[in-house]
Amino acid sequence: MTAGSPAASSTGRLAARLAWRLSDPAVGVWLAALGVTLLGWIVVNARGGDFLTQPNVTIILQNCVALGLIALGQTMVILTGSLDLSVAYLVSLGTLVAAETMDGREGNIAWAVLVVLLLAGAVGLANGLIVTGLRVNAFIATLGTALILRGWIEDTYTGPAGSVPGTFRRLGYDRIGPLPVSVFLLAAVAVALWLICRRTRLGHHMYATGGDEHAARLSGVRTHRTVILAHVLCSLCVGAAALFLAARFGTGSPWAGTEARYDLESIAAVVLGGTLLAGGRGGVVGTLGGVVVLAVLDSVFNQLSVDPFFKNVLRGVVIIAAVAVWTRRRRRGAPRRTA
Amino acid sequence: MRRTSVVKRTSSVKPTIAVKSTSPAKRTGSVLGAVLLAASLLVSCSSDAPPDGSPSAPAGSGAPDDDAGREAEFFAQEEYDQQLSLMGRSPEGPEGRPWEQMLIPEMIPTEEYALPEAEAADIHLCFSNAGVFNPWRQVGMTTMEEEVAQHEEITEFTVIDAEGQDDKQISDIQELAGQDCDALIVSPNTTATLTPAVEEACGRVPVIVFDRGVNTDCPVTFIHPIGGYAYGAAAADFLVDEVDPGGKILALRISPGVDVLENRWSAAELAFEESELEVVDVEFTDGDPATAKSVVTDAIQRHGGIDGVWMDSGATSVAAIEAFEDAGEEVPPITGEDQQDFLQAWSERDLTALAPTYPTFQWRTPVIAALRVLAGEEVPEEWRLPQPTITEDDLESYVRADMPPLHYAMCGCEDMPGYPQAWGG
Amino acid sequence: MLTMRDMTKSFLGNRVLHNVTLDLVPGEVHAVVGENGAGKSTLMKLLSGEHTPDGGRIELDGEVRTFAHPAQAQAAGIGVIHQELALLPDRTVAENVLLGREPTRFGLVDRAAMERRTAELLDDLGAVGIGPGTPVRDLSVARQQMVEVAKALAADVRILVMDEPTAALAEHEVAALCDLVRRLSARGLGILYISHRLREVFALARRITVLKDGRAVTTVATDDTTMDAVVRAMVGRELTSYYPPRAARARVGDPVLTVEDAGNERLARISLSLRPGEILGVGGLQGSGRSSLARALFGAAPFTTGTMTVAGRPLRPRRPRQAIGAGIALVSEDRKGEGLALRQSVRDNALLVTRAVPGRQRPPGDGALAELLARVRLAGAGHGAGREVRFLSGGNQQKVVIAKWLAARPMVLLFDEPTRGVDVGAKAAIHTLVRELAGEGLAVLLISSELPELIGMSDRLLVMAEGHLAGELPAGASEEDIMRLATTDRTALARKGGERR
Amino acid sequence: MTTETPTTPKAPGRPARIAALLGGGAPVYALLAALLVALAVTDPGFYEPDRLLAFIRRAAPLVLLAAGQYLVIVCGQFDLSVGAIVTAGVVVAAELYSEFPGAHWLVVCAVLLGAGALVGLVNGLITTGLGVPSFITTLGMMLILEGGVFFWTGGSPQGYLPDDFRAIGRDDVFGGLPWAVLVCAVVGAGAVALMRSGFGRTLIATGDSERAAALSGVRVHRVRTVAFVLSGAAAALAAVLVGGFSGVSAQAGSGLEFEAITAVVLGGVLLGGGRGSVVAAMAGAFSLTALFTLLNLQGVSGALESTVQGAIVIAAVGLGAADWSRLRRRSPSRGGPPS
Repeated sequence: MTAGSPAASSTGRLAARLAWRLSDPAVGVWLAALGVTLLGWIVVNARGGDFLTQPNVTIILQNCVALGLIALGQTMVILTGSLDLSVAYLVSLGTLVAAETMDGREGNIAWAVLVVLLLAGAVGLANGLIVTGLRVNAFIATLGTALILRGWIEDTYTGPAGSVPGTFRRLGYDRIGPLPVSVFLLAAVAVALWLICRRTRLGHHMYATGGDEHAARLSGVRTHRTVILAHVLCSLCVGAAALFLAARFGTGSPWAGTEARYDLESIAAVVLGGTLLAGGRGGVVGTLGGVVVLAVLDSVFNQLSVDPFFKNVLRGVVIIAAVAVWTRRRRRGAPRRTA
Repeated sequence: MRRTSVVKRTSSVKPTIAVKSTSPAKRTGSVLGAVLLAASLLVSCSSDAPPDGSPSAPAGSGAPDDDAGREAEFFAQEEYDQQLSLMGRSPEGPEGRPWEQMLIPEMIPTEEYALPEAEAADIHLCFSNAGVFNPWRQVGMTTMEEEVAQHEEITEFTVIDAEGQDDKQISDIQELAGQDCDALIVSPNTTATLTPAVEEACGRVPVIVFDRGVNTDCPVTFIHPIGGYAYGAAAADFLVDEVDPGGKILALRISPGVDVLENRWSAAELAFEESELEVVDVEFTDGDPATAKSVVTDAIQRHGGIDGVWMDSGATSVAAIEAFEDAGEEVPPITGEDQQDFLQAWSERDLTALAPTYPTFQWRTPVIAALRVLAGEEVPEEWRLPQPTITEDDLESYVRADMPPLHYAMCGCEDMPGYPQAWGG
Repeated sequence: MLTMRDMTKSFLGNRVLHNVTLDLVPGEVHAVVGENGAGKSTLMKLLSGEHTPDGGRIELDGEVRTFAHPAQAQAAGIGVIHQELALLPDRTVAENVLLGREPTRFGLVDRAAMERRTAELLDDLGAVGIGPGTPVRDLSVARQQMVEVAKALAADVRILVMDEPTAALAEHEVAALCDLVRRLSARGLGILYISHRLREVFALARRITVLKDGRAVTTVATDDTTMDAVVRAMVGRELTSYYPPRAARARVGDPVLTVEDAGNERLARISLSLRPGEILGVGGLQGSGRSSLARALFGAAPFTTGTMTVAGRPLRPRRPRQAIGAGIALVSEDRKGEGLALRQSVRDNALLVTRAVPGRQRPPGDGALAELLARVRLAGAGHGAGREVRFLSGGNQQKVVIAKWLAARPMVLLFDEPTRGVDVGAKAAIHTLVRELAGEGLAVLLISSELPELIGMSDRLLVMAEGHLAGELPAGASEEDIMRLATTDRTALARKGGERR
Repeated sequence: MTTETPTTPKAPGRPARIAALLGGGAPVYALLAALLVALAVTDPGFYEPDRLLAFIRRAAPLVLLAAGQYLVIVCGQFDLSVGAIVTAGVVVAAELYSEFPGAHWLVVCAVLLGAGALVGLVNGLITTGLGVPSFITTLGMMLILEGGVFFWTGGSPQGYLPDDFRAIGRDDVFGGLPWAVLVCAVVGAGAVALMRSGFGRTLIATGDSERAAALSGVRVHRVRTVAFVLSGAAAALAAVLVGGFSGVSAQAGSGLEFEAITAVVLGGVLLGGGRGSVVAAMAGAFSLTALFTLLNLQGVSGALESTVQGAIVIAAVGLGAADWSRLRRRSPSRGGPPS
């Protein structure tokens, strides 16, 4: 998957800086996405199919949105050195609350959006407080909230509920040229988060906290506050994903999140994008790349009608392999070409 | 307007129309009434909960993937009555080929979809599958593939598997609609959520829906067995007959909130209420045998014995039987499903048991229907398949020692060339 | 402007500060001196809000303040330069310097401003050639130190705490820093200057407070005291009588360890030999390669060139396991990080090596273990080896580390700062023990940044600079000799031959 | 010269002692006791020997998984693949019997254990050798196993499990003592012995401080890999019990990985390694099973069960976490300066 061109870092600062940039997985994963697309195009066309048709491109993009939004949120918490396993149930709950609040009426849309985001924010806040305040390991803390949400859902809902008015459904189905409108939602969120990560204090503090909480704290960073905010951001993204899915389903679905395994899939996408699971390194761009890779792979699998069980095998291999490659890069610090 | 039957979301409104859908005329009348009522409901509580004519879910599936999108409390008298009446009817169609039979069909013309001579021998069939996430669907999928193999006029058969994800299946349907399919078969993962996608596809290609329905009448035909009420009632009535009055009944359910399973239970609940039997426990097993076995063991201990076991599906029935054996108890009358392990346990131990089915042979029908549509032959607007129940009398004809434990006997596949290897026999 | 009154602090039942009182006036440089483990750093951590005191109070301009979080202390105008650098290696210099106080424009971080401000701060320090955009991991320790200083100054502080700021700096850098300190105090900053380099202290400070065993022994005006008086106050006894007597018998026998012209990316042209029964001291500034030498001999950061023999047989260990197998032991300078598994019991730590390297030596039974612990003079070795080591004092922890190695019966003992962060009593105990071990014929290599210790313990001295051996000194060499060699500059070393890196 | 120095009190002192105790997982024993009492109250018959044994039999698989998971967690890693191993184990066993109907149950069990160990070995090698975070490695392995086994069997197990194989999970050795209980006891004893042995101690030390262990000559990679192997084998054994207890099922192990981790953490074992006892971990497993049984007897709606579970887990772990984080805050910062 990689071909090494060893140590360029020896030749002076400039070269080192260059290597620093090139060895950035965020670059690699996009190259990988490009490669996969190319590969898919070749294979599919070889089989007499046509890969890069407008509808197909639209579908690939469409499939990026839900996972993309959630993975972006997950990126925020992972960067900060935390984790969120509750996203799957939160997204399900989100779709239900959205659909029930809208209840088929145009007038309720704004209100529903607000309610969903508030709910998501609250859950994120709870996660953050449990992790920082009670000092429960993020893994267990969010697993716990996941269980709690699950109970809430199963106790309250018995199958899809509520209905989404046509105007809002357009978010799920309309497209401009080959671009689904929902992709613009994803793009907007991505840009916002990118700005937060790179251009705000919160962002700097997230990287610092994830990189070395002790050092960050000594430098006067409010590490707890940072972690909490990261969790809130994450949950807000999940809320956005829930709204999108509600628009797509036209109703709320209690298993929208779990059947798609968004909890583990999102983490997979994040690390695929080269973000360090331990935190402190990585970012939005890489995660998007990871999501695109997964989406394109899925599309190729579809075209070649790969056995669904075998798909899982391939997914597993891809994830492990990718992370192994990032780790090697990080150890070597030398630029690599990924195909 | 097939799909406008009443969905009660607010208990204030009760369905007022009792239907004895015998003659088409009466039925249309009733349907008309239903429409009006639905309309009136739309005012009081706008809900696009799906039709209750809507089909059932794969039996034995623990995963909450099965759904027709409605509240559990919901119980539709009309649909209930109709299903029970249908159980008694003898279907039209060729003897011994239940997958081609139909109940109270309302045939519709399909000339508009007929293929020109040139293409008639070169058919591209497409299928958007909800997934193969449980044995029932795997048996079904195999059956459909074998059915396709029997028709050489089908030159291409494209299947896309949604892996139980609504979002993915929506895209899948869009993708297939974009390809050059002659007909599109859809087995929806969720009724409510897939409606828009199916409607979109209807415009491009003749669509055939089976197993679960969608909240639109745009598909050419909708294929499904009689339904969940009939299933649940059959099992309950059996216990009412077999268990002495005052007997303690344990009800084992897969998981809450799966509409079809809710239907089965609500029908059973009704039957038990009218009987002298006492339902001492209603437990959820997540379709996991280990859980089921534990639950049953606990129940036996707590109530000092159980006199009858009602199940909303077959996945855990053998575990339940074993629980009684391991507790050194006589196995009471029990209901299961047409999975081989249960049937074999039943015949070996010669239990008092019953196996209502949600037949997997329905996976053959969509292919047949598609070919008819593309040939311009008429098909029923709603293709109701018979829903046999296995009793002591015909048990032996379904027991197949050579088949895998999780194989569904009601696959109607014994006569197919690939049998039994293709099904793992 | 600042008064710390009766500051008291204990960790897990260990009292490390006893009612320490200290005050500071604007424009003053107030030195806090004391041996390692005297409680200097803890005192500062209370002031910086890293820890909260168990007793006592902090008054700023007469009003009582409590700092629950470093941010609060910084907001109150207290800047700290930490001994162990609190920098994020992956982030750029600018991001580190302004962490927690990034300049923003329209709510967004203004990177240009960041880099500008950082550049200013660095110029102000006379620290040339540090690009604000460089990732910190690319900088040398000395430069990272400078970044740390800049970071502390980034907030407009009124009180600046400098905890061993010159530990890692070369002479000319130290000079620059001293100028800076004077300039800052001239601006009216109050500076708490922590160091054990008395020369700097006397050059800079107006007043000196001496800490010993967590107590403030005395506070005197620099002009009214002498170095010797301060040293006496620090160690509580005359220097000469402080270190155990050297072994009488002359060292004999062939070297148990020899290194010929060895090197790696941190070391160059290392040649030395170590005999049974001798204590070979290694001096030099922090970052001069002392620790790298120990780690290389131990195979933790192996030599990549040159030859090495252990007990006559050629062996250049590539893994600690190899070195241990050959009878080499390393008492690391980072006791908590590298020496001990803090949550494990004394027993488990003491047996770790023998369990991990079965070939070497069978794990001792309870009886033997008890003897061993008594042997290293583990305080309270009597009551059970079941205690988790994190609950022990620094001194006792260090003794456990030594016990761990003695259990494996090594031939060569490498001590890297064995008495850092150790209280005086334990320190003396360790010195005596080391001497004993040498007396029994073990070969000892002793690394220390405490010149008195180095001089007092060593039979022979090597001094390192810039990764080279700058020279060898006989027993009884003076601090000046050592510092001179230690600050040999690059060109001189180059003349000695061998370019580095 | 063995003077007691002022900074060294005789003993750690009460708070420290208590902290240590908490570390030892005192909360879990309290929790377990409380649950058992509650069980006695709700169902007086619960303590009849045969029912108690039945309860232990029921808990046995989770206990085995917890023991295995403990080994991995205590050396600072995760194993998310155990649930998949259980599912795969049951399905593969059935598949083996359909291929070789006459096979002796011991052979089949041996094959399963071998396979489980092999999976663990792969997990270990990828994690230690390639430096892929174990969370990702085992997540990928989970996908691979789930996909692979069903791809192989064409979606569902093809064979039956004969009675002699099922005896271990189902029947009694003699006089009402179930095999499962025996196995559970043996494995428990084995685990305790292992953790008392030199290997066990080095394992914990590795989890506590990898650097210290490595510098003391511990083969860190090897030790961790062994932990993964044992965890895999334990999971396979659990598969034998589950398959025996309830027969062929396509979802025998779903969700067990999280239950196992939860159990271990309930036992006061520190995620990240270095602290906790295997007994406490297994007690955690019993508590979890007791909790399920209790909720069952209480007739808590199946829906709300998970909510209760989540709340209890967070609370219990929060309690246990109270002490170590205080220390963690002061522990030396990760990124020290290169010397």
